Amino acid sequence: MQAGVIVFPGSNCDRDVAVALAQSTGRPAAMIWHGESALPPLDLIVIPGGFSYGDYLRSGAIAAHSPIMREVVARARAGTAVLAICNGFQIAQEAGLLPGALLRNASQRFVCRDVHLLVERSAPPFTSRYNAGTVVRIPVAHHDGNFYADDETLARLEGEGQVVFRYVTAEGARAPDANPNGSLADIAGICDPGGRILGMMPHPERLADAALGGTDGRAMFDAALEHLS
Amino acid sequence: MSGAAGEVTPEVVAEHGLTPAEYDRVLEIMGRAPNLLELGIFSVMWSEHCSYKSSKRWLKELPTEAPWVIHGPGENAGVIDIGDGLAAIFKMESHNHPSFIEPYQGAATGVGGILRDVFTMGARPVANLNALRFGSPDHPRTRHLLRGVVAGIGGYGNCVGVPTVGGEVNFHDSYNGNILVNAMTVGIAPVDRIFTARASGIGNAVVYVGSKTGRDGIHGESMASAEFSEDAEEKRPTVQVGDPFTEKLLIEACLELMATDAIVAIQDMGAAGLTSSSFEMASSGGVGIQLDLDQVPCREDAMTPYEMMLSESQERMLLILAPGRQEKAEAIFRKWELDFAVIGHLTDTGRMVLRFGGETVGDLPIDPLAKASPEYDRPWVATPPPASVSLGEPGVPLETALLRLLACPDLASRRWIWEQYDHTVMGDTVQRPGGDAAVVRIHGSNRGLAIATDCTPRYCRAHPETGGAQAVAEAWRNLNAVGALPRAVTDNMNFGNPERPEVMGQFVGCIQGMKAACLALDFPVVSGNVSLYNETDGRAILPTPAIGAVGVIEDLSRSATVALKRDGDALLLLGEARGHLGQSLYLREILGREAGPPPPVDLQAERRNGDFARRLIAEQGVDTCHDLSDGGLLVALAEMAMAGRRGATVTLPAGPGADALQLAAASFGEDQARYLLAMPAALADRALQDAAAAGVPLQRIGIVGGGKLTVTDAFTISVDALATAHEEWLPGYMAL
Amino acid sequence: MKARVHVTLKPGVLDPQGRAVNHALHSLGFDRVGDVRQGKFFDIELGYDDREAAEAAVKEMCDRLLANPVVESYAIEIQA
Amino acid sequence: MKARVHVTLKPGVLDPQGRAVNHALHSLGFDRVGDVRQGKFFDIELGYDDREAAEAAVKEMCDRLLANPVVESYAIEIQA
Ligand SMILES: Nc1ncnc2c1ncn2[C@@H]1O[C@H](COP(=O)(O)OP(=O)(O)O)[C@@H](O)[C@H]1O
Ligand SMILES: [Mg+2]
Repeated sequence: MQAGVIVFPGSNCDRDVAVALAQSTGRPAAMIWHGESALPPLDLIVIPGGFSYGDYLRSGAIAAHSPIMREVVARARAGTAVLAICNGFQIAQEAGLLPGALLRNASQRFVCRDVHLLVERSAPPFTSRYNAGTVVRIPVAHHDGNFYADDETLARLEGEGQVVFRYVTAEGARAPDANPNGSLADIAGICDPGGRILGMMPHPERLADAALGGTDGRAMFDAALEHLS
Repeated sequence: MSGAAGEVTPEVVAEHGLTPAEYDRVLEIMGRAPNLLELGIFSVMWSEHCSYKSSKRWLKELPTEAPWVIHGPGENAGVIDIGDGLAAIFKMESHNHPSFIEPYQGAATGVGGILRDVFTMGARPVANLNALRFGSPDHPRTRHLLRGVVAGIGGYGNCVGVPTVGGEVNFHDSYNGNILVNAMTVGIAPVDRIFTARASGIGNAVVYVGSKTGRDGIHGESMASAEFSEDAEEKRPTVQVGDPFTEKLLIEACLELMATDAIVAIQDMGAAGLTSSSFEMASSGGVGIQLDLDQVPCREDAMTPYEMMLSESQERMLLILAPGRQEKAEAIFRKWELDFAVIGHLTDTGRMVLRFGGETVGDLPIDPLAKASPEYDRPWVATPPPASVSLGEPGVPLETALLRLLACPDLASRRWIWEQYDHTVMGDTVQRPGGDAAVVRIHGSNRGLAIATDCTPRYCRAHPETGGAQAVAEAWRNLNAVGALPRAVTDNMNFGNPERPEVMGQFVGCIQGMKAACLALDFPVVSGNVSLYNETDGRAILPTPAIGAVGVIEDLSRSATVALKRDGDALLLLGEARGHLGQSLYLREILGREAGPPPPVDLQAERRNGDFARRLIAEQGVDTCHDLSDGGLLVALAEMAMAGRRGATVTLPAGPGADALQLAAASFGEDQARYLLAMPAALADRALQDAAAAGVPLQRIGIVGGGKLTVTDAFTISVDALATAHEEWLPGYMAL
Repeated sequence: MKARVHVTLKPGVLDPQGRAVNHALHSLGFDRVGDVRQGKFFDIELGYDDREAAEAAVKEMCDRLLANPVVESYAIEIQA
Repeated sequence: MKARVHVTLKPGVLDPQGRAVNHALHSLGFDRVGDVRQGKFFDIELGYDDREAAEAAVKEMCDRLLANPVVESYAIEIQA
């Protein structure tokens, strides 16, 4: 599987996700500068976390207009899998790849901590290695992760099984304390109707190595390798 | 000479903070009266901040050498060899006053500044820490300052993508009018690609990169009124706004250029911006420099040479490029959407010549100005030794005391703070905040750096020499406690007005103590920073020599954390229990007194016990360790229990028939050179034997297990109840 | 020519910043404060002579960049 | 009664957001865009009948909370 990681000015999880991808796929990801106007052949496009353009204006808004994003959108529409993490999720929404918006955290504060996620959808290419209903532990680190969608969109996401992850307690219960940012319906990650574009606020690449205290995130990269090769 | 209007009168000289004697020296060096621009340059170069004129004489006493030290003080940051062809580059710096005025931006730009000191030497920053001191929690400004400082540190560090992995926070009313914000950055570079400010190569281009120059930080007081119009106040923001996004681009662009052979020398523009950076580069390289100020990228219209030379705008660097490398360098900075301008060249005149609008507007000799800055041997008086303290009755049961200590402002959990810092970005944070030292993996290896900051200001006030030694010793201990070999320190000396002999005496005492500890522990000082005049209405802060320490872990699978891990592990106390309560938190929080001498620091015992603890971890596989500091034995044990969500049963190391006060002293005494370790019984037996053979005080005091903490013959309390007390205070305080 | 553009969250979208400001004002004792909404605005200098052309350009800027149509609405004022 | 409060960075203070917006607009082809400054505004509902009392209260809110006097300035409009 060949993965590509898009690098924007201000991305800062590009290297982290490349390390996790290389660990699972055994080969280096292509690092693609935002100013490029063409993409090499890729099986997976990752839009990484960070602070593209400093999060100025709105998180993800300026990066969504980068030249490369036109190509990313075209590839995604043509079926290439896209994993959009944290700032990548914000960019994907601004670029119209995923619905909803990510507002300022309800606490108004940046939040960096491990959260527990209920896997709502176990499916290729990203979450097939989790059983639906299991709880995984993955870190978040963001200021704007408060998921919002209007009622109609929310109903569609729920109805079509597009909610992939929800914030829960370690025991799997929905609870205000388990939701780090005020997201509607405790939503932590969603996908497009086809399931090949996944956006999530938590960072699976940050717990994909036992030396860092956990490997729950690794299963997503392993699954991608299995399904996208 | 024109272009720098305004007359240099005695008032103007005074407004620039130069004494009459210093001004005489200026006249001597110049051989004529300086114009306003030149005077401004002298004033910033000879400011306390840039010249260290009050502290230099004493800083020289600190040990700075060891075989593993590559660059000690004098460079932008200290550099040590950490093996495998790599160097760790680190420094700590204060942004106290700006953070008091505007906590968010003050703290944010403090982080930005220290990051630049580190990557300017070729390192990729890998960790940030922060040592913070606030006023009393009851003071009306404390909440606002704490909220703003933490948000600012996070706002900057999170955006640049460097994990903020540790630090320390104290509250004390002596900081009500002078908070301390000390930021530390650690970076890693290949040993053969370390960059310095040493300019060389006559004719080489002087290049300005980064953000544009605005009228930031040109302070009202040090400014000649003659030169400015009515709306001077409006035009001249004294608070600088940080732009972490530009900093991130600057890091990437500089590191990309550093991988080529284009850079001869590089220097960040810190305090006193273009002035100090250009002087430092020319002076350390023994060359002259000519700057064409028309080429300086400006953010605003009609900026004067005075403003350009004195601006403290952030996110700017100065480079000397090798011949023929300009195009390559420019392409890199353009790619990262940063300004790039050739603003001058090196000369062989030994002078700094400033050109603007076709005229020479300033002409100063470099060496006399940079090297002959004033140096004062300020009068000082030693702090009188503290009276011993006689303690009455303990007053409250041990259990109540423990709960109160765990929830007191100086010991309560800092989770509310570090959760606002991205501490896991870069994918190498092995030990997150909350332990003794943060541990960051050296990327792509199984080795790590351990990093901690420490200082106990109340000890420093009671007895500066002991306090200075204790700060170094505690930092050293925190590194040992995770299994790291401590290597070197950086310091941030925060004191009051050095013109007062008592304050100067505190400074001298702390330095003496630090010196003794650094020597005894093979722990040289490789960089540092001094912040003086931290006082309001004649009342100084507690003397606060903050220590930032770095150590190396050779094998991350052989390191320790504070969390209790297995039921049945033996609990071993390493070091002697004397029950010293003078200056302890128990005395302050429970008995309501800040009194007595601080715990004595026995450097031989520190060394022996620390080496023993480290070997248990690195050689015998012990994986659970915590050093004892504020709050003593029971606080440390409670912290281990909370971290591991696991209980223990212990017997206090007090003799039989101990009275209530002796039990409190055994529980909460702050004797130094101590560690609490947990390990399986077989390892414990062996450790006890080895210790006995080596004459190291080590005793078994209990066993791990269950969900409760039991102190034999005293009390039992659930770990959850401890955790609730410990976790609730700060969020509760900040919610108000 | 100059434009001032106000961008606000649409009615119905919870405004956590506005809510936090409301709370903070109440805890400072401003108890006659009702609903608070926070928004942002942009002052944009424009090299147009024609007011309508300017307005059309700014509208396009809003649609493409300055506002997120999913959650925000905007209002444009052109100043001579 | 309602108040609208505009808070802006003082002139001369670096406005990284405004700069970023300016760049982004240029790269979208809006090349007649000059300087851009970004600010924030608050719409505050007020339980006052008296305009002057309302204005005084809002001024106090600005001084104490809404604006940071070190780097920001503010302007108040009271709407009936
Ligand atoms: N300002 C801060 N930022 C991040 N972490 C902090 C801060 N202050 C304290 N911590 C973390 O909280 C823990 C406890 O701090 P402290 O009590 O000072 O430790 P110690 O007693 O071991 O020196 C440490 O892991 C420290 O790194
Ligand atoms: Mg410790």
